[in-house]
Amino acid sequence: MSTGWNREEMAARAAQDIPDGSYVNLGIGIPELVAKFVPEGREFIYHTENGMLGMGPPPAEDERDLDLMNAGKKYVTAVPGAAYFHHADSFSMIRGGHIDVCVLGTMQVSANGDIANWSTGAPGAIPAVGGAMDLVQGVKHIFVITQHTTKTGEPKLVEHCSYPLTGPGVVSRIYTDLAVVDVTPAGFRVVELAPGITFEEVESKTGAPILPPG
Amino acid sequence: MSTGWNREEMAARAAQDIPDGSYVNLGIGIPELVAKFVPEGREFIYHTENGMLGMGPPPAEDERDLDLMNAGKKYVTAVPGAAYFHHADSFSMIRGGHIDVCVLGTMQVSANGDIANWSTGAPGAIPAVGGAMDLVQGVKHIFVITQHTTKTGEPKLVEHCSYPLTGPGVVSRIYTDLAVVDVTPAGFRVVELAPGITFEEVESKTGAPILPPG
Amino acid sequence: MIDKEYSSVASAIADIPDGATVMIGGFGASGNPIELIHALIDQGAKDLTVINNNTGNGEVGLAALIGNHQVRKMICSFPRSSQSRVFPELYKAGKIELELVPQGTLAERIRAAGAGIPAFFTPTTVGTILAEDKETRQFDGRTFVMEPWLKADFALIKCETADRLGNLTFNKTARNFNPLMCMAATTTIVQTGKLVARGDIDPERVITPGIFVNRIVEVSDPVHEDILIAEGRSYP
Amino acid sequence: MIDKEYSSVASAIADIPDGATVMIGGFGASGNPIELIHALIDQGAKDLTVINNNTGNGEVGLAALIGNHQVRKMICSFPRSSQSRVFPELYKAGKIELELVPQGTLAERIRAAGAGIPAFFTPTTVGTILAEDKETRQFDGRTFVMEPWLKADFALIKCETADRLGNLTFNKTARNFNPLMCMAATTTIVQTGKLVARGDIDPERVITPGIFVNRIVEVSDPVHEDILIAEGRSYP
Repeated sequence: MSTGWNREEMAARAAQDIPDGSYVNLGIGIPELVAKFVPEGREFIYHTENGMLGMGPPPAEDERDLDLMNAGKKYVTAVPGAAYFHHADSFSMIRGGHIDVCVLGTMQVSANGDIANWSTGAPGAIPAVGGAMDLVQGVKHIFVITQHTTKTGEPKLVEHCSYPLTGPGVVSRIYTDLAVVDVTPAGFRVVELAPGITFEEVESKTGAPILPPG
Repeated sequence: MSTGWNREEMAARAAQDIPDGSYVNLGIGIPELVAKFVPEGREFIYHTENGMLGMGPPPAEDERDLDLMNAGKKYVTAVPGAAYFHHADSFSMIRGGHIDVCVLGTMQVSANGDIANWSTGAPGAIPAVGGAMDLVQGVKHIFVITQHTTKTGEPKLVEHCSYPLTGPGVVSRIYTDLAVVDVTPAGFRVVELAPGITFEEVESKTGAPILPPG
Repeated sequence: MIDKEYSSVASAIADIPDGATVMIGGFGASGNPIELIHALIDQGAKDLTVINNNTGNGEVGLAALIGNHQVRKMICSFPRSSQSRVFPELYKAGKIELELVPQGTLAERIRAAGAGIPAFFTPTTVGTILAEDKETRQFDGRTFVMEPWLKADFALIKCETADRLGNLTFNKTARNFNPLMCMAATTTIVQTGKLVARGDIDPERVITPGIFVNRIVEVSDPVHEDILIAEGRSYP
Repeated sequence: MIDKEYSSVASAIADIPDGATVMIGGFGASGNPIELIHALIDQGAKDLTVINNNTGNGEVGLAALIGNHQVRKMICSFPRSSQSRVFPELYKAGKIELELVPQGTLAERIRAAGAGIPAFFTPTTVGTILAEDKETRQFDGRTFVMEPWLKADFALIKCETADRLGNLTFNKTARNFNPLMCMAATTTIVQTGKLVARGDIDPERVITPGIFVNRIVEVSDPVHEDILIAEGRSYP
């Protein structure tokens, strides 16, 4: 039976790949955990779409500032050296290529880096996109953290996304419970296997051709 | 011999037509004098392109702040309630139609409101436009203050501008030493004659058909 | 003398007509002009087009305005909320329209309206179904979509401090869309926690210069959406 | 730890190569990074394209850089100055190129570069000779011209206060083009009157967030163009 990485380990593994001094935007869910695993000696500055650089951890409940929230609508704090700005300036940072790394969750990623993480396209579903399409087109490096398969065992790394795209050809690296996978001109390539995981297992759970490490 | 209005009187006459509470941008030269003749009970807020609302009069020489200049590169002061901003915000105010009145000098104005005040078009002249083209396209009401004729007696109110345009069809009212003239769908129309000036004199010194008052 | 003060939220919003397009500041529960919105519920204008990043939370503020059937169409980036069923139910029943705009494009379209820019190009939505009806164009070998400005008749804004000229400051992330919407509406109506004298705001600290503001009303102890929701409140 | 500090103006601008496009902040005599410009004169990079609203005054700062034959092309709105003959003489001799851009379009093109907007539409220049080669288009029955973004390899910036993360504040109208140019250059180099610790600038008071700044050098007693000119100074 495989062991692989749990949510924290996936986040910690992703954090290893973010250089010191990076400006980072973290999506909701597992990506948020990256902030807990900043490697020794490095510092990341967190951007939140609703108008802040230098976002800090959540406050104690009795120390909340009701006017200090993040893009996930959770209460947060500000680190020394933070800055506030309006939404147009905030998305200028995103669209203008000033944010170094964005870590996102996803529903599907394709072998050419397409990402689908905003809509199932199901009839009757209420579409809601937020800042996802701005982020994937604007940020320099798009990292994805996701379980390798859905709860029902369907691959999330696929040949072509069946869900509506958030953006085409934008993802550079994927962190799953089983492996670190790069999107390369030749398609998916495993960079690193989680402890106890074989390449064959990763290959069998991936919905597209995938190259072994090395 | 005609008497007409002098520079101060032209500026004072223009000031009469600016409503209380207007946001006003004043061009270099005679237009600057408008600020000396704000009618009793009214207040104008002055905008300067280089990033300030609430520009005040020039300071005493020994009270200059070297970082507080206007668009004409002269030292100015700030009134209570002033605000500083960068150039993109400043020209958003202009281009976005937020400035109520701009008073400009000119070389020529045509009967359909074209203005030419940035270049003689002479070969070898160094072109320099500054913010003139932004102002004439963006500000709600473009007023012009000018001598009715050039120093050599050529009309400045003309059928068609011979100099390169700053903007087409933008001027609404003209204050000269001889008269106040509106640009109407039917062409120039005298609104008011300066003391001692006859309509016939204005007509003879205007390079296009001009309608009498009334 | 310039004085943009209004004595009550009711008088400040009294002339918003049926069918108006209204921008409402705020993001999530912060920076929302709840008192102005509730005054608009009391006033009763109908068939509104409302521009806000979301569709409100709980049964107060924007969610209550929608729930009161005053909104014909929402223009927003994220109409879902874990805290409100008001919009989803009306939407599924076909009783409210939705124009979905990505958050950064929404912000930039509003800024463009304020800045006199009728259209601009952005990479956002390229290659997605949200770009299907949009004009695209190549610049420097990359594809971009053209987006138009987004104007409004009125903007309802919340700020922290205002002076009588309409100079505004905001508190932390309650700034969000508020300064942009001030620029983009014909009539900008601001509720301020504190109304101060002219000159009491440092000119370097002004976020929204008064030129973008038409009416100011002091609401000195504004409610907060999250508190109202925690208390189980609804409006009216 | 993030620390963008450089120990000298010379080291901060050392790698600007021949042929680089360089934005230089300032308007008239205020907000000009004179010490950085003089360091660039000492460094000697040639064939530069320089973006500034003007072409400098007297024989110091930008005028001196131009006079030292380091600038191949100027992109600016107003290349005349009552206080300098340097640019006009070179221009009339055919030794320097000029791209004339209206001031508001210049500001917006720089902002567009920083904001990832490759082009936008503006009414400025419509119906004039400056629009002759430009694409035009109707929106809402009015004609607009399309303008492209304007990027640079380097920006030379002057600010009042900076912290080690690169958060900046400016003094009064010395702000002008500086915050926009910070956004639009690959490498933004800032001279600051005061370098303070992280956290010493109020987050509400930050004009340029550190994300737009790469290098900071403290120049604690900066010269002012008008003073240098009054003293009859020239550089080098």
